[in-house]
Amino acid sequence: MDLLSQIFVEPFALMVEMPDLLVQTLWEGFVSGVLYALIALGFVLIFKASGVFNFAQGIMVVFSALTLVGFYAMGVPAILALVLAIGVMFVLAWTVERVVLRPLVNQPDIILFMATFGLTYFLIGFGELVFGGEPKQMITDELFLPTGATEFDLGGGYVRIQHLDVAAAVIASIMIAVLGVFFSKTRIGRALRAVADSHKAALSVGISLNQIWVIVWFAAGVVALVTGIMWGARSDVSFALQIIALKALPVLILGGFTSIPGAIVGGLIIGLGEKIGEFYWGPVVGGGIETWFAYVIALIFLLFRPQGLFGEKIIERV
Amino acid sequence: MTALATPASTETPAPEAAAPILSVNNIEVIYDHVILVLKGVSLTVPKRGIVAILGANGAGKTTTLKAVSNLLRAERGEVTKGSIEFDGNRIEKLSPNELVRRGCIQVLEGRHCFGHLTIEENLLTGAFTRRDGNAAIKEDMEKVYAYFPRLRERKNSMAGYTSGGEQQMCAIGRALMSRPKMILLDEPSMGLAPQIVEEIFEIVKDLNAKEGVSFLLAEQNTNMALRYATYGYILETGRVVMDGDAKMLRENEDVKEFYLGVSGADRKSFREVKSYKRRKRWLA
Amino acid sequence: MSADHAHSFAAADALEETAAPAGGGAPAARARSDEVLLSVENVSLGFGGVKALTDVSFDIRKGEIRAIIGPNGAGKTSMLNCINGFYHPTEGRITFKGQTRPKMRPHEAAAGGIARTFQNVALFKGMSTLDNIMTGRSLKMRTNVFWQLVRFGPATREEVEHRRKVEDIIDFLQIQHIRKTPVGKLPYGLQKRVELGRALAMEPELLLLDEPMAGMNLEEKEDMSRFILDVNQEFGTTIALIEHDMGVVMDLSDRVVVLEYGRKIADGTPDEVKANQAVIDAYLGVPH
Amino acid sequence: MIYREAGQYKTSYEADRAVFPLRQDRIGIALIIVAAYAAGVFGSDFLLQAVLIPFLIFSLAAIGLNILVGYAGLLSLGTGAFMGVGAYACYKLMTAFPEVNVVVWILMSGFFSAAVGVFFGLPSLRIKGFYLAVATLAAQFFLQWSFNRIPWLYNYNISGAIEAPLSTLFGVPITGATATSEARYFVVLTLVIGLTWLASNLVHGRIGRQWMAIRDMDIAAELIGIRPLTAKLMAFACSSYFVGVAGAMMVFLWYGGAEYNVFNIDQSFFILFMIIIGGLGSLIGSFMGAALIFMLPIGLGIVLPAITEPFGLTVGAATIEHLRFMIVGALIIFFLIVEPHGLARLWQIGKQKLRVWPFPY
Amino acid sequence: APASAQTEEGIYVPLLTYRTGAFAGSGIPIADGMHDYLTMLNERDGGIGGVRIIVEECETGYDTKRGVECYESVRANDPVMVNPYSTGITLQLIPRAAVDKVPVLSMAYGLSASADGETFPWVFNPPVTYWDGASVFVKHIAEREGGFENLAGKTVGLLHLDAPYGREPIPVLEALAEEHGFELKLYPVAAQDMQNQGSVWLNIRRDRPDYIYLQGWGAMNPTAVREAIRTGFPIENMIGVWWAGGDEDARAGGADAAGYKALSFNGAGADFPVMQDIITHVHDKGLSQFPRERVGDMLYNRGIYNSMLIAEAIRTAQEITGKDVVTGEDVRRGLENLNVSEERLAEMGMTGFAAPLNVTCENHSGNHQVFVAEWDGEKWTVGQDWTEPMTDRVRPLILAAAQEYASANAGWPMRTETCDN
Ligand SMILES: Nc1ncnc2c1ncn2[C@@H]1O[C@H](COP(=O)(O)OP(=O)(O)OP(=O)(O)O)[C@@H](O)[C@H]1O
Ligand SMILES: Nc1ncnc2c1ncn2[C@@H]1O[C@H](COP(=O)(O)OP(=O)(O)OP(=O)(O)O)[C@@H](O)[C@H]1O
Ligand SMILES: [Mg+2]
Ligand SMILES: [Mg+2]
Repeated sequence: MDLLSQIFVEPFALMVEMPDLLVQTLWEGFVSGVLYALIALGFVLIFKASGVFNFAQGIMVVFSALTLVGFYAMGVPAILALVLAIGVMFVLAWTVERVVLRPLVNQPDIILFMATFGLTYFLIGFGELVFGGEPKQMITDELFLPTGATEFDLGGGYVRIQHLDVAAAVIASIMIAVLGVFFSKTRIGRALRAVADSHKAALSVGISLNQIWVIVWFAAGVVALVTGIMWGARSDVSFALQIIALKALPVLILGGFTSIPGAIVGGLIIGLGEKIGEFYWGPVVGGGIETWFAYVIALIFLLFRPQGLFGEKIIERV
Repeated sequence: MTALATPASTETPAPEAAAPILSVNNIEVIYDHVILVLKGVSLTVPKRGIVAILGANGAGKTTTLKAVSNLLRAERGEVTKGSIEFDGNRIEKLSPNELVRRGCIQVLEGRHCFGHLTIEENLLTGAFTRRDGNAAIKEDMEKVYAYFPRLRERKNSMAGYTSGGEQQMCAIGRALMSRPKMILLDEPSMGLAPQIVEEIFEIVKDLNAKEGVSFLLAEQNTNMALRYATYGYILETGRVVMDGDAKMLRENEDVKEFYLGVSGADRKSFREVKSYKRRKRWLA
Repeated sequence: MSADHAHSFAAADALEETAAPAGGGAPAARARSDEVLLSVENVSLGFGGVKALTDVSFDIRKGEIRAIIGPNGAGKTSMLNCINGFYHPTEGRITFKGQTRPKMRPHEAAAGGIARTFQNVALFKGMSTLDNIMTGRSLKMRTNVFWQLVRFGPATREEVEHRRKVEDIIDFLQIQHIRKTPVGKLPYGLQKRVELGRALAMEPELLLLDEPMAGMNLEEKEDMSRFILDVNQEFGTTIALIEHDMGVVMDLSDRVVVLEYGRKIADGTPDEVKANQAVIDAYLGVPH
Repeated sequence: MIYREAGQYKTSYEADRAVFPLRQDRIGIALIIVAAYAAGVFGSDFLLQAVLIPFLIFSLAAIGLNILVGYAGLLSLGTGAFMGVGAYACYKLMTAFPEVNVVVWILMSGFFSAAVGVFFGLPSLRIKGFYLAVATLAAQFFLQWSFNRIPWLYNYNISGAIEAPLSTLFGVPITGATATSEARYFVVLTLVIGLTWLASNLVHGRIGRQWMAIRDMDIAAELIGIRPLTAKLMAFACSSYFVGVAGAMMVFLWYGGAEYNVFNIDQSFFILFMIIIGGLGSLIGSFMGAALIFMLPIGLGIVLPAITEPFGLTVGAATIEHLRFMIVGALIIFFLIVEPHGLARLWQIGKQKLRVWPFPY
Repeated sequence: APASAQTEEGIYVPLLTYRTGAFAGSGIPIADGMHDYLTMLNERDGGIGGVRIIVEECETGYDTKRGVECYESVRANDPVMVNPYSTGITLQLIPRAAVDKVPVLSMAYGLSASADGETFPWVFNPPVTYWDGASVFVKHIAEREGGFENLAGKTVGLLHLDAPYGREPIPVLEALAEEHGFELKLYPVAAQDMQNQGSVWLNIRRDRPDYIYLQGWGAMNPTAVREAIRTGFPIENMIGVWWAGGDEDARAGGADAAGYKALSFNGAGADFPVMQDIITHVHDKGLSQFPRERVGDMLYNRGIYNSMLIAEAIRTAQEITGKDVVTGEDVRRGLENLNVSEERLAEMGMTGFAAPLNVTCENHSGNHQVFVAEWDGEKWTVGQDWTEPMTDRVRPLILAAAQEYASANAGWPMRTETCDN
């Protein structure tokens, strides 16, 4: 009985009692949702374009952020450091295409997945060799990112909104919108989907895989940089940050690996669901359910739509 | 190579210039570093020519076409010997993309449409390398729809769901969208209704005559192929065993027996075929 | 229905009608009866907006070779898919051996004795020819997991016994030399042959063949025809055949159904169908 | 022509279906097994404890995962957690019934992970490919959370860890702190050989063929009469069994104890990479992959300083580590490019070359 | 493991460290501190008792599997002790220590119960255990509230890594909560959510605890400090265990983090003679990988403290046995007779850097004192308010836990080692 009340009554009572916390929870859920969407976007881009599940996205987040901070630490002005970091991401994309993807064209997905694992290892070693393993501070102020918070009263409590979070949500949304338009409305976007379907056929119609891959990995690199800045500003830039890439997995699965809108909607559902679940129902089992709760949400959705919410339909035909 | 395989270009009545658009010289292809598949194949396609490669299953027709279009690398095969020239330039090192840009496109055997793209989007990907603006592309698309009305009906369906024949049309239409100078057609008639087969060959003839597109086609439907082609090569286990004018081939006894079937009154019914194998004379 | 005099066509494409006399050697030992093995009644199938089949009815008698022809996209493959439970008709019903099972799963159809080959070769690409054909025997293999694990006694005996059957099929189809080759590397024509072998290994009562001769040259088509006839005659297997090569269809089949845009437009012996104006318009084209 | 098969005719189907039809292969395997046992007698402690025991255990886990991914084509990222189920099940059994021999419990514990595996495999009927990974990821995170949060599983130990109590086989301690590496090595080796034999029987028989059929083309498999759900669940069960036993062996015969985070997602990836590098759908590949992924870093850790030292370069441990990461990463990519189908295929091609040697093909 | 490690005569001291991976941020300063102090002894004194110390690092990446691997590789060279630097690895090594005759020094981490020398003769966790730490935390808040009696009705949160390490203080805090009538709330943070603590902090906002005890590690700590500031939790009421007291942890909060507190048992800053020696003998000779300007960081100094214990144990072992080159068994005795008095601290140039320490056969952690350091926005300020843990509460818990450990592990060997003190 007690358990039932804990599950079915108390959470809702709490929502009504403390609306400020509800609003705060929703806001936090929204912000993390947007940030999850951002990570997922990096995956989606690459998956769409090459069918590669990019294990290295997490380390790319760290690597790009470290590059940015590293250049700044070398005395380069912040904005120039940002430009240089973007340049480094381009070089990375180009190298990956040359060294990893090109020789592995037309191989099964899982092989390419494995190759990105090799890439992860390499980047960890390389990143630590160049930048050292210590955590670094994100140059938040120097990049003109707002700090501080606004508070407003609500139902006897208050809701606190971080300016950084607002900025993160805005920047992430812009990023997602721009990339979404670019990849759905342009010739490249169509080619991208073609490549994801079949490398071989794409080659045969003269789609330049090389060029597409560089573009897409570069875009994913820029997304990683933005992700790195945002998450780095919330804690710090360290190699631990690569773990957050795991956060993208349920989002991807829920939204569908190939869909940019899917990444957004999936991110929001997971972000909100996870925060609400942890906050209101987590205490039932002693908290800390966030780690698997997202997967359970995703799994339930999948049982109804095996290709995720917006994923491409699985074609079954003989 | 046997004596029958003579250099083709000299004998071929080239419609225009003598310079061939494609010439393959003595190439050897190895898969997986160990499986030798082509053992010295040479062939020539004259400008504005239609050349057919004939041969049994596994003879290496597809491999030859892929060697030209440079798609072998994606299957862990490589051209280890010989040279390939397209339009006067060596092309073994070019990427498939560059080759399409230069006007040589392949229609893969077994359709290979982009399953998750609609038919129309599939056609548009064919125009990927083109830079001449949307209007021209649109115009060509209309042309493809005119060739294959069935595609227009299904243009908003995902290609993965369409029937085998529809996919075949889509693959051919897609290649046409790149405005090629030369098309490598691999088994275009496979899985198509007889009417459509005829239509496809009419299209080939049409494009060849009106737009000067050259064709290299690998085809099992020998009858059809030799009717439309100007020249033919016969491949057996990775070697050219015979080549010659289409007309000449059509009349060759062995070709008749093994590829064409005897037409007319002497034709045997499929019911009566007995299980016997006569050695092909060119293998002797 | 008279299959005793076969009609000859010059070739698939030419469709020249000749007055060639029927060759001798018509199969006499052919088991044929009027017993209906499978009947399709008013079947319709739709996918969202697309109607793949509309109100199609026909039947297949025990022991006959039944051809299904029609233009591309007419719904032939979809028809086969309905028969073996891969698609479920939106309307109408299919009765096999007197049983109607509306939501039958494909593996149940297989267990009931329906085997098939596919238009786009659907072999198990990573496995050898032998293993591919052996999978066709899964339904017939019975030893439990324990014996499978220790691979002694009954498991070995069973495996060898089935292996013998499979070797017979391999001999029959003359693919001994590619026994151990991974099928992914085989040329298209041989793949089709292996696929036929796999279907035969199931010892089906009804064999559905979806364009078994696409992409083959004459010689190979002849081989394939012979296999099909042998299967039909020696094992008494009923066959439903989709094929675009009219020569083959007209020579081999006992009766032909013609589909167009998902509707049945003709049904009858090859002669009848060939003479049917609707069929000529829709599919055969004007005979030259 | 070193690798000559001519003259070895197979006169019966029994002989032909043998796992190693060639005499050279059979001799080779026998030699390897003899050498493996000899290593237990002559090998140093370091070799046994830090190299061979873990290598064998990971090979077993890799075989288990290979059944699922390589043979049945079902992607799983939950290997770590399933190993954990085996380990915790074994721990509970062993502490609840200490009188039963631990080897029995190790073998039994696999059934628990098999059951859990089947449960999490249920969605596989509907969900495919990378999407299926979610079900296994849910398993991974949920189980890992349980190992951490359900104190009953670790007998309410304050440390939150499970420890292997002392137990013996034929009077020789094989678990617990006093067990020598030799004793544990022999147990591990014997178990791994036995289980590999079973796995090999399984994948070479009817069930294995059904899995491969499902993997290569599930629709066609169903159309020839294979029940997808049964075959897939069977794959989950068998795979999880091997993985679970490997997990139990890892804790009881190698580590001697473990915390929940030993069974984290990194462990899952680690095993997955072994089978990809080794060769999907190949038992020998599982061993090769385990060897490469597990031993490469160890080897480099020994080799790198030896290379740098003579040049008077005193490179710090950290730098060596970074280089090691870079080299391992680069080598993985290199191997994939050389042969995407894994070391097992490379091995086959090598044999093929030997067969036709001295001719190129 | 370089085979050359034993070619010259010396005392082999392997250090299991991590300079890579998710926890490198905390691992690097500690590794450098440990390394630099021992190097300094080699450079300044030619080692200990005239014998050089052979220092070898093995990278664990804070991963238990690789830690065990490291242990195996260093064990072949007869180490005099191991420093696992991870609770997970320590737990793996505890049963093996007695068998392999390699003492385990888990300085202020590992298994709290291993402070019981009777049950764990080969394991040492000086100078304090987590349980001691938690009791100091309670003492500290009681002091701030004006006495234990004022704790009644207060709410105390434990924000911890959701792992055995993070859960360590729970038994002590629960016992004290019951005794003093405050409410204990738990806030677990899973390892993969270390940098994603949003929901935990929502819970904290809901429950409004008066104090938070932070038992985190690695990237969890800076994130917690930032989140506290973000949610407006009074930062001065958050007190970290010593592993949550790194400079980077607090610096993440910027100026707003001023007032954040953490327990410590070693001094911060470079104003100790011993630090000057390290700068002269190690940094000036280019033998350190640690940035010169960061010498004095809390965790770097803690590494030094750890190495001081190593060195003192070896020195004590040499004294007891009269040998120069000592073995693992000797060093075990050295550890058991460790007595770092005020005079000895002065000799070592560590006056004020650490409190005196006395390890005994029964008590392997030594009940050293701890103080509460405070971040002033730039650096840790160190008062001299050394506090005794509540030994009377903690000790019985430790003994009980040790008993339980031994009984859970059937066949746990009884102590056979003799006691020297
Ligand atoms: N990827 C590959 N790896 C190894 N061998 C291959 C590969 N692709 C084709 N082969 C082999 O090369 C030979 C020639 O194959 P190819 O596909 O070129 O024949 P084809 O003449 O096109 O036959 P079909 O008429 O059946 O299409 C065959 O024996 C085939 O087994
Ligand atoms: N799963 C599906 N979803 C949507 N449309 C489908 C599906 N299956 C078949 N169709 C449509 O139904 C129609 C009939 O297809 P079917 O494959 O049966 O044709 P077919 O007669 O076999 O043609 P072909 O001779 O070209 O193989 C086609 O237009 C196809 O696009
Ligand atoms: Mg071909
Ligand atoms: Mg069809």
